[in-house]
Amino acid sequence: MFRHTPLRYGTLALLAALALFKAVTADYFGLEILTEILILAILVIALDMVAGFGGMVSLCHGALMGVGAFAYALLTVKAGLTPPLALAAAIGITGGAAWIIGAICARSHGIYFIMATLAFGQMAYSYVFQTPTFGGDDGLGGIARLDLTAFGIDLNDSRTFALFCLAALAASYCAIVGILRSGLGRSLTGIMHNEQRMRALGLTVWRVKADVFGLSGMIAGLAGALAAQHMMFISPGLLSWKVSGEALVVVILGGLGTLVGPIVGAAAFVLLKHEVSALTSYWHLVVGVILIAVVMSRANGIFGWIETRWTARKATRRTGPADAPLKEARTDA
Amino acid sequence: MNRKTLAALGLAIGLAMPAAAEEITVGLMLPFSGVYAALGNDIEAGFALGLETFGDRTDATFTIIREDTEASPPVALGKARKLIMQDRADVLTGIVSSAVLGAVRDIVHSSGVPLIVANAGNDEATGEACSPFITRMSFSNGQVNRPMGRWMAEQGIGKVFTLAPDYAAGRQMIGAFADSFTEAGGEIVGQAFTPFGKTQDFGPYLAEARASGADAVYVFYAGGEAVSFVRQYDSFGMKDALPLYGSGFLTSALYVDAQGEAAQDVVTALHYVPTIDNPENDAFVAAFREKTGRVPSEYAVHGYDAARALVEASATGAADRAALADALRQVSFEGPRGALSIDPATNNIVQPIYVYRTIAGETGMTQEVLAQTPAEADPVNGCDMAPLIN
Amino acid sequence: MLETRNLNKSFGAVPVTRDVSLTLERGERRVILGPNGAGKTTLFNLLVGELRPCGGSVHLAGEDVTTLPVARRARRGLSRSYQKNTLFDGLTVEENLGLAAAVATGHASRLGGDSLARPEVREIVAEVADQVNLTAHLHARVNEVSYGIRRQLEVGVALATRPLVLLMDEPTSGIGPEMSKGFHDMLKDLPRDLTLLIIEHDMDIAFDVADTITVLNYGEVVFDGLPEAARGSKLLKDIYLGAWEDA
Amino acid sequence: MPDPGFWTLQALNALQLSMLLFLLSIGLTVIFGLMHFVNLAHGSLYAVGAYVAASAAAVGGYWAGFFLAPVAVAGLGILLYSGLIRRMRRSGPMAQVLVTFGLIFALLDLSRLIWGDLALSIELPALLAGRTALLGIEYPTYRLFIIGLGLAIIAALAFVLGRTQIGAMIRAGVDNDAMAACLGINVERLFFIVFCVGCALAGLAGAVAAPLLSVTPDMGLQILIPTLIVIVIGGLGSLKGAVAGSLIYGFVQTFGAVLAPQLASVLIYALLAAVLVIKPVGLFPAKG
Repeated sequence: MFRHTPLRYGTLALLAALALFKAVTADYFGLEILTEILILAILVIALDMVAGFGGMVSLCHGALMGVGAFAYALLTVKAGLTPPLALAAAIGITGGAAWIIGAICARSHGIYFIMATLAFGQMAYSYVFQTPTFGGDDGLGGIARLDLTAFGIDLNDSRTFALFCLAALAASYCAIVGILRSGLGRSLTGIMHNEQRMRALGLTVWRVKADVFGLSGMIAGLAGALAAQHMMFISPGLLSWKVSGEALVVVILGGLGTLVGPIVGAAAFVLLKHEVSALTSYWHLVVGVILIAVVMSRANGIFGWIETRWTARKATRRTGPADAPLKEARTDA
Repeated sequence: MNRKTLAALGLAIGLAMPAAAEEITVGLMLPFSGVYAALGNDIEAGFALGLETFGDRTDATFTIIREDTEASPPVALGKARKLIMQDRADVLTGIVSSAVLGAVRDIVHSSGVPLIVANAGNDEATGEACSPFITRMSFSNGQVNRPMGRWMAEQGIGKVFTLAPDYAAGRQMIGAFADSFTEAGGEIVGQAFTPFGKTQDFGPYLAEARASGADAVYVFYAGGEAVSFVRQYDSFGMKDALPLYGSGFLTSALYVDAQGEAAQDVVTALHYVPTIDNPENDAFVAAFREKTGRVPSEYAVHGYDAARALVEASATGAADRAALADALRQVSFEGPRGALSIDPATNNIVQPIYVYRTIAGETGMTQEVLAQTPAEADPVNGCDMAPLIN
Repeated sequence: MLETRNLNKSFGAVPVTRDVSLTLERGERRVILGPNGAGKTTLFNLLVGELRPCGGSVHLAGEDVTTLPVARRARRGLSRSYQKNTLFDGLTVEENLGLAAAVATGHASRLGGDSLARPEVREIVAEVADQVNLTAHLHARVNEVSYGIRRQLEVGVALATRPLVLLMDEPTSGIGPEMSKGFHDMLKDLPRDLTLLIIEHDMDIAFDVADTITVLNYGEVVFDGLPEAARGSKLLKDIYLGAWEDA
Repeated sequence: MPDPGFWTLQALNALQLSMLLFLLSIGLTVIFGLMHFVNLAHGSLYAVGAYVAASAAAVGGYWAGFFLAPVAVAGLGILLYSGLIRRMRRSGPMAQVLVTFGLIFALLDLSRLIWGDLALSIELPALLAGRTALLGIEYPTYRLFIIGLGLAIIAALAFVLGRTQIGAMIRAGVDNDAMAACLGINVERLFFIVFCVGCALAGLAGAVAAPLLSVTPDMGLQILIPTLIVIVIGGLGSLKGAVAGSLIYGFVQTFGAVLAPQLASVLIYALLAAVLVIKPVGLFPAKG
């Protein structure tokens, strides 16, 4: 089960403070990047919920996000639904699709699970790409953002929209912590540790997997609907396996099964990509080398590394006298 | 920040400034990584050469901000917003992929920043989704393929099988050809659309084309797919029985070296080939060769002419977004492709189309121009264009 | 309570279970004896549904469960422990028991609240911990406790589902004789209405705990009867003790 | 409907595609069987093979590329193995997958830096150019060469795996590497050899594909997913699985394109999903 440690609380507080600070002070492009990070963060914590706590390493979460984005876009642009209704429907549709994928893939494990989810993701991608009503390769534009003017909130302002995404991330995070701490979440952890035993205890394992996968899909759908509103444009590229692969990289780069780590990973990944691609068109090379270096360090991602260091320091504090850098670290948290 | 205020702000600053020694910020949006990187590089080289060649015709100076759009519409849209909102670009240019053009269309239109399209050819951009701020200096999908339908029918070709990648551009290119070909009395005996970006082996489709009973095959492919397609078509020995025609991107100067002998005798139509015989083109080809060591492709000429259009527009004294947009719509000149002008009804370029045969030359493959079809404006395609202001 | 009729299973051409028919009454404690490779664990796997029989049927509380999957049989009251520890290693002893109790009480797949905090779950955990002498170790992580404690927990997890029938696969395997004695007492103290089917290697425990004895050899039931009868049986000596002494 | 020649032609096309995929998937699947990790960079190695072949062919003709590419890619494999993979042996499969994911990025841009963004190609030698009459149709000789090469390598691998000592070691290692180590097999050396041979085959596949397709920076990414589909449908770790998976992919893709063009791109994924639902570990996995 997921546990909050002082370090995790501290990091969350720090991240929230940074995000708020940026949301208030950043210029236009800074806000765009912040929003991109926040939406990616929602997707990757949804992925961490299934991969890090249920062992379901999914390679279709990008596609699920795409389903959410397309559902929102089609329902508002083509079906003329009001944005709040479309948002709810998009989350529901994505959750339903994810539940079905989870139910079908529940029997597969390891690389087979990865490939099975990939297959469904690619099926969705090919279908959307080929279907003219979905805009095909050209995508769909003219997507409206949620209208919250009744509450005095104008989401067409990028600062407000960034704050809205921050709130959505916070809500998603709380929802995931809630799910992981529920009976369902407990059983999921049990399945990850020992699926055979959970079954022998009388648990309908596939149902639990499908339910959690569906819930994760709902959050991915939310990320998709937000992405559609952020760009006000969507294209099938959103569903491609590369997006799913990147999401997985971000989760592992940040720290699988830490929930806080993937958020750190999302920030690191987006910033790195933007900074490097501004300098060179060979940014893949730089990102690739950094990824290899992080993994070679044998830590559980960036946050896993921090946690290991932190625990080691706490251990030294217990045995020896506290030194100066430790105090600094304590004030950080 | 509110976009309208921003646009108004830009306008106000533009009006307040004196006409001389203008500084114009240009956002150059091209793919420098991803599948279209080679195209992006060629357009950039052409654009740089264009500014260098014609830059002294205007007093204005140009600051270029280069952004990598990859082949990804969301990335490109993000970059376009940055250029417009943060860098306050006066004019945007570039755009290789039609999907990218579709993605940035709304923001360009609503913010009133002129965009000179230097490649993307989707018909809607100068059709139902046209905008007074979007001027296309490259081509439209229909424009390049339409004349070929008539020309092939005139050559006495009766039955044609078509092939193209299954995405919007592929369908538009083939659609335009098929319409004009059938109108001129030809018959389309079969069509196949191959999964875009996923098809590497065209064998199955080639067998289908052969079995269709056609007299000729008409295709649209570009980039790596074009290389594979032409080589595989040749390897099956189909050229003797079933001559290969197509949209000229198939045997673009950029790829014809990789196709080699396999491209021999393929007849295609395009708005530019390096062997067009006119003084502007001779000068352009010589200058481009000197700079890059390569023969310029149609992509390079898009960049070159986009730069020239920008220079000509600013030479009229236009320096702010609205004035530049207006001036760009009235650009016309004799370039490497012949006489160019902008159709005021759609903002699409009006240019001649060249039917050419790829043949072996002294230093690799070269192009023999067979016919030059007269320049004609595209149908309006539902474009409801705002009239010119001045 | 638990009954099999002519159960058959073979892996490829090798028959591992041959025409096994057993009947356990409610509250009966039966021990299965047999040399290595006699098909004891296979029989367990057939009973709980981890393997499908090639022929024959399994009945639980009068109902044919032959085609039911593992989880549904478990929910009908059939629970098992494994010869090789099959626990949730990264979790605490309490969480291990709690997961099982949560399944039994129907809180395992609900959103809304921690299943382990439910009073009925906590009650079962406390009760089972007491039954298997783990109350002192509740907050220890499984991978930090001794092997003997893990063996106790192995049975505890199976018990925490509140089964009607409990199958135990060599519960004392791998632990020393002195601990084995304590284990033996623990088994004897289990509620009398719980039906037990135990695979056991230790003859002393077997004869002490068992109401009835079944001896398997080459997948076949070669003896079925009271411990006293088994003790004196020449057949058992030949097959089982012979093999025992050989090994 | 078209004449029988049409179907012969399509069957040969399918077979040719299958053989190309086989060359790639056999290395990947045996590496997985032995070392339990999926080398996602396998496709990138194939692209490097194609580029090396194109460069070598430009200087020394087709055969120079054909023989040099496997050697060069095996060399790259040695570098990767000793520099990265071996050090990751104890970090678990996920970490290894990630390292190879990073390698995809790095190799993609490295090949762009070295060879540029433009598509390259290879001219065929006279021996393999042109067409051969076969079963009543004319078929490109080079494609027949690919089919022949693929069949030859299947036969060679079947012999090595089934009849030689090293093959027995590999099978033992795939079955249970701990057990193999107990039997006195030097598992580390076995991994190294298999990894290098897998890389060499990927390089060979690149060299063979180069004249057929165009050599572009993203060709490695394009082939990766089909290769993964092949090994997962076939079942990981077995020669039989790789052969079956390749054939299924080749035939479904080819005949799907002809018979159900609208479904062509969805078909293979649907098949993969169906296989995994019915047999969650593929058709012929190495382990029961």
